[in-house]
Amino acid sequence: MSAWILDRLWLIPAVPFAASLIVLSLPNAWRRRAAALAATGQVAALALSVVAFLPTVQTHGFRAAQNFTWFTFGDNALQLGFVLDPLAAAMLLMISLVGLCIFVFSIGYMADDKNFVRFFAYLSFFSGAMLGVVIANSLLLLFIFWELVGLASYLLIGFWIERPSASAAAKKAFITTRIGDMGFFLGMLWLYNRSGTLLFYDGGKGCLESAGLAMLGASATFIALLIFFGAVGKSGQFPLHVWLPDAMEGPTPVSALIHAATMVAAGVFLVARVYPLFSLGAINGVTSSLTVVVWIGVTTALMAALIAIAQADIKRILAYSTVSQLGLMMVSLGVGGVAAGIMHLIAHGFFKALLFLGSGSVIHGCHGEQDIRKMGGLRRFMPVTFVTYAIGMMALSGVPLFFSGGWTKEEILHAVGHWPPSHAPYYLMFAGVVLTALYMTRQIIYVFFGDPRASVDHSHESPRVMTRPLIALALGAILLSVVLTPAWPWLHEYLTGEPVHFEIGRLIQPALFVSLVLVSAGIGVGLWMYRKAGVQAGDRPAQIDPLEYAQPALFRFLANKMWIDELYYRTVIAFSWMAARLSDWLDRYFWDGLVRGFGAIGQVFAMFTTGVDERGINAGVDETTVGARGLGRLMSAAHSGQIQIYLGVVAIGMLALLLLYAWLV
Amino acid sequence: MTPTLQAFVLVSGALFSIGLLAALSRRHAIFILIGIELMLAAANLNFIAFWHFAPQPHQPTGVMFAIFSIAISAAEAAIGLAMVIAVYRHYHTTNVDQLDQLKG
Amino acid sequence: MSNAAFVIIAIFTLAAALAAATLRKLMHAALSFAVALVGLAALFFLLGAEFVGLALVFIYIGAVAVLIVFTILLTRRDVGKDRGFNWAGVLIALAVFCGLTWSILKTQSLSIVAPHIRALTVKRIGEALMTGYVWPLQCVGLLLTAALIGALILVMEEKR
Amino acid sequence: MITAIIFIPLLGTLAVCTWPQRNCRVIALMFNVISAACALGLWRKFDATATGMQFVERHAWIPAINAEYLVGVDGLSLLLVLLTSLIVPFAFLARPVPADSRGFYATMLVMQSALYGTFTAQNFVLWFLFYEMSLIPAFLLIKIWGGENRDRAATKFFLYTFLGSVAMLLSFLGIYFAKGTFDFSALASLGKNGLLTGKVAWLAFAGIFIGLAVKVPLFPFHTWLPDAYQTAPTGVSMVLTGVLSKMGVYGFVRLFLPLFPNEIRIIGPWLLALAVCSIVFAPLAAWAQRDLKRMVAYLSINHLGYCMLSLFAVAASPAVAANIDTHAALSGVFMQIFNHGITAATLFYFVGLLEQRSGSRRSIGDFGGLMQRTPLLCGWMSVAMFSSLGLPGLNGFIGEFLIFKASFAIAASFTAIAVLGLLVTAIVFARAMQSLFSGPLAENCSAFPDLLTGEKLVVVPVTLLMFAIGIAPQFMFNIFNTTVVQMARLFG
Repeated sequence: MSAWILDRLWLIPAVPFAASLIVLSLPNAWRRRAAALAATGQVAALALSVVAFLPTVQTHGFRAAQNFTWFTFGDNALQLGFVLDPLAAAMLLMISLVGLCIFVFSIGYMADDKNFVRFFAYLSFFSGAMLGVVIANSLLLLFIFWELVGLASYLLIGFWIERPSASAAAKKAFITTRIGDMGFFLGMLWLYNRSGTLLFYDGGKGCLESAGLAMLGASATFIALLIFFGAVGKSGQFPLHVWLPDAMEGPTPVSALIHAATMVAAGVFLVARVYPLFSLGAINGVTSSLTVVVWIGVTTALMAALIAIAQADIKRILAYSTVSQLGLMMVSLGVGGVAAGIMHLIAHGFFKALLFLGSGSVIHGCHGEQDIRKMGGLRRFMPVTFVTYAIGMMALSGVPLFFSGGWTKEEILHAVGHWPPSHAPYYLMFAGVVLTALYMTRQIIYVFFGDPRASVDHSHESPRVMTRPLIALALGAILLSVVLTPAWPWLHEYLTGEPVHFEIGRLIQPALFVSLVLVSAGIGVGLWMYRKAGVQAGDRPAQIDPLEYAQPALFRFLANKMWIDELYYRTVIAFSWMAARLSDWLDRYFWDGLVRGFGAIGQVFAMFTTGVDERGINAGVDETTVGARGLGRLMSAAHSGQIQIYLGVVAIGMLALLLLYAWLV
Repeated sequence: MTPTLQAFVLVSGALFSIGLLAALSRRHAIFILIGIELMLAAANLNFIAFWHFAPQPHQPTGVMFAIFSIAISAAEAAIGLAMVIAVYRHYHTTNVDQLDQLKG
Repeated sequence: MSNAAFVIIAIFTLAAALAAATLRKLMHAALSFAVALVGLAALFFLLGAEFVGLALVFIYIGAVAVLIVFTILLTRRDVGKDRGFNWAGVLIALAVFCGLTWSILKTQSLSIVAPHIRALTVKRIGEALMTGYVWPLQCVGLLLTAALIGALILVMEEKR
Repeated sequence: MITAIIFIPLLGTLAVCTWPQRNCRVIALMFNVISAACALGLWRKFDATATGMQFVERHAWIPAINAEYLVGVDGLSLLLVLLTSLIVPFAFLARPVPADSRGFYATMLVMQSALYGTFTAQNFVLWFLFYEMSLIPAFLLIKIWGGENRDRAATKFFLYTFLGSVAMLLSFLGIYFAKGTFDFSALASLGKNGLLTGKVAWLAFAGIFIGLAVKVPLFPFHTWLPDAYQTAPTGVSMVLTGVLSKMGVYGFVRLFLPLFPNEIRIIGPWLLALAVCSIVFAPLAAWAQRDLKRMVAYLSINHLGYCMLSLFAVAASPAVAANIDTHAALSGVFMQIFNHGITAATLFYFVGLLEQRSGSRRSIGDFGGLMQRTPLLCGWMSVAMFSSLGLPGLNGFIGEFLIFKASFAIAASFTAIAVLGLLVTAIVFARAMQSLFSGPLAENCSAFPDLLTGEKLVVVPVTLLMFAIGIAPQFMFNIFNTTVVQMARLFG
């Protein structure tokens, strides 16, 4: 069994791709068949992932690569390949499992959409590409799938194509991530030129193995940073995070699958995959590239968490929360906690998908309303959604012991606390944890507690096809805490391939208590601040947020996303647009003007002979032709129709050649 | 004392320039034809002169060229003069200044 | 071949050519053109290309010049009008003349004296024409025929 | 065999001229298919492992100046012959059909014949003959069947390319007088030790460079192109961008680089700068266009700029270039010219379809929300757009990857700037897709028919080819790998 899958790793992405192709060619009316086919593809991918997972569990530090030649150019072969190792297997499992839940949820959520079939085709396509990213054994193959993932994201964000805002968001996402991808592209080329191969693992010759790494030398830092730039774009890290909140224009299942659980995590995965490049030449686990990763992560995590506090759109809050969590994962990778980062990635995949699907269920129940200030009291109408949402919220906030997020967050804090260069990230992460708990509390109070407000008239619980995936994901979020607990460090060992010794001291050391205190502080402050949210309190009107009431300037700053979009619009975008106009202008007037200038020289000569002709002896005969001799026309003046002028020009040309010859000899 | 090749080429150049003068500055179509014939004649003179001065002229190439050139220029003259007549019939002029139908 | 003969013939030819190019009356110019060709033929004789010289006399003076005269007569009504020079053309011609003369004088390799050559008999020319140059000869024949027919068609009166 | 390929379209011209007006498209297509079949036969018999020219036909032509009728193909020539066979019939199927279509098809066939000749001739005189022979039909096609401003655009096109050709011809005459041969392979082997010296070398260099740079076109000799492509009828634009512009790149590979290695080495950075300017400024200008055809035209400049970048990089610093980089550069360029040929032609085809549906309007603002009305048209058109912006999995990526790989290894700083071109191209297409396909359905588009069956028959095979090259490109590389290895030795 395990040998069978190792030779056929390509099947894992190929199955959803094939499903996507077939679904795309189905007529629009075959809704159920399309959904069934897409879901079958996903189930098959899940089954294959499970099969692929087994051998990695049996052997410690298992790694199998299957390489093949894509093409030969000249007499050089370009090799691609697939790899199966614990990192890939764990990601495969997470993606196909979460993906399946979301597929099922979409059947209910998109039931009324007229482009239902196309939606599933895109979704399958995405799934295939994402699975491909995970098992690629070549940076080039990873890049290929990476771009396809970006394409799927573009198509799905702009899925409601008749909405101008959706297509604008799709364009923004595509271009912003492509900015990052250009860095990735250059990094990849650089790596290829230095190491001569793009295969990660190739029996000791791959670029992540010692022989390949040895060839990199000092350029490794730059290569790593360029590749990290790609991850920054895809994972919505500062300063390329601006596309991710806008991407919420897509249908909610898309947000759950792509912009929460899987694609945005690809950046984190990428850094983890090429981690040897980052840590090459590390002193005490610190390299300059990793330091950059840490600080970008810290900035992103804090900034996004702050912005999330002041958002009103239920999905945008989750989007900024995603950005913030991805920042946290980056920090973790940067300080050396690769396993912790990946564990958080997997846990985050479950609970963030859960939260997004929950928000989808809420939106579905409120007939498309997304403004949390207009909801309220939904726990009575949508009990299942409420319970699962609360589980997701607690997992995200990092409530310890029973929720997956608690353990992974604690692990990350533990790793950050031991970072040699500085303790600043450690304390800044404290603020991040508090803020996360705070904005999630705010959201849940606004949505589920208090009295029903504007849009909650005919709210109802969603159909079972939507609630079942919620329950499944909620169970996942809880059950995962079993494998994530440091008391049983199996997953940690599995991911790193090294035995981890559990010390009981871990459980009683400050970090755990600190995180417990922080989470309770966050939730407590939230409960206190927003206890009267959405209702009138004192002289504060109901629709004004308590924070807005207390700190209007700060709130406006945060609600407008720190004006980063506006800043980009006024600087980068305005500048590029100006450059575009300038290029066009130069082309039309400057370069073309030069050409016309050369034309004019010919014209002047023609005018000269004409002038001599006319003013010379017999102006009388020529007057008839003067009128017709269009002086203003660009080149046509040379075409006077007068053979003698033609002859004269030939003679002058001859003379010029003669002079040239004389000059040369 | 015999003339050098240079002298012949100089004469040929002068003849060519005179032909050019006729072709460029006179307005009557027949003058243009005469000018062109003169230029061709200058070229023929060159062929012959270079043939004559070339070392060991085994093949009479220059002469052959001149013969063909004369034949072709005769054909050209016939056609040219026929065109002059045809144009004269049509436009009642042989003044090339007035013949600018091809003006761009 | 003596210098004196060459100088006399050259001056004679060039003067006649100049007259052909500048004389006001077209008929005079045509006659001067014929005279210039006679001079040219003499130059060919001087160069030992008697056959070509004779051909020139026959073809040009016997045919082309006569054709020109006929054409002048046929387009008689138009000849009387006053026509001037195009001075731009004169300038260009002068410039070309200067350029040619200068570059010829500058080229050292032209100052050579003729080697002794074998006389070029008509027999040799005939042999060459019928062997190595038979294809061009045929082509020229075809060309002349075509020119003949073309000229005829061009000058034929259009039937109304 | 090659002679047959060259002359069948000319026979087609005769046939089209004599047949009645109604059937001329069918007749023209028939001759196209015959010559394409011959080209495919050529491909089948082509020995991919043999070095040097194959199917050589050599006849004396003008012995006095060493001009022979010498045709033959190697991988590069075969690739371009195949491209021509593909694009020209495709262009015949483009709409709208001009009024006097008999003359149109006849002229197109002459152009096709000239293109085959250009890509197979191995002697300069013959090559130049065909090169010029393609210019005049192109001029006529723009001048007679073009749209708005056609006189101006045609004159500009003609003067530009013609002056370039004159410069090139003069340079070649200079080379001939110095070396006494017009044969490509002979010249190439002479070039290694410096063909000419001193001023003459630079004059010849400049002449040939300008002649080819105008054809490609390379910044700043490109201003004829937007006008010409914009004005020309769709089918002509397709051939112009798909095949004619390849003549320039072909000339660079075949003539320029082998002949002037020393000169290129000296002014290499300047040439690279020109290529980078092509790559960066052209898509920026495309971004500012509203006319779709003009937009695609500017992107053509950008795509061929990539070819120039890697060619100049390899030629400018052969000492730095490793063997693998030279191979990557040449393979990348070959892939890129083929891919750009089919992709840009397809894009023009689609613009033509839009133009036909909207009554010859093609400003970007004239359309909107097409996805709701014509999903198939939009879907297939986006495939072409994505291919053009270099999305992996489609054909455009492979050439660009190899080109950038090689250029980055040799001229890293130039290439780093050139990457901006990739980015701006993406912006241009994203913007176009946004305003054409999405948003509310524009009123004047509400009656557009979706892809018709005849159109599908054109679009689907070409798109499948794009996918095939994008996913399993080995069959393309097989055509020219040996040629690449052989050419790389010239640079080594």
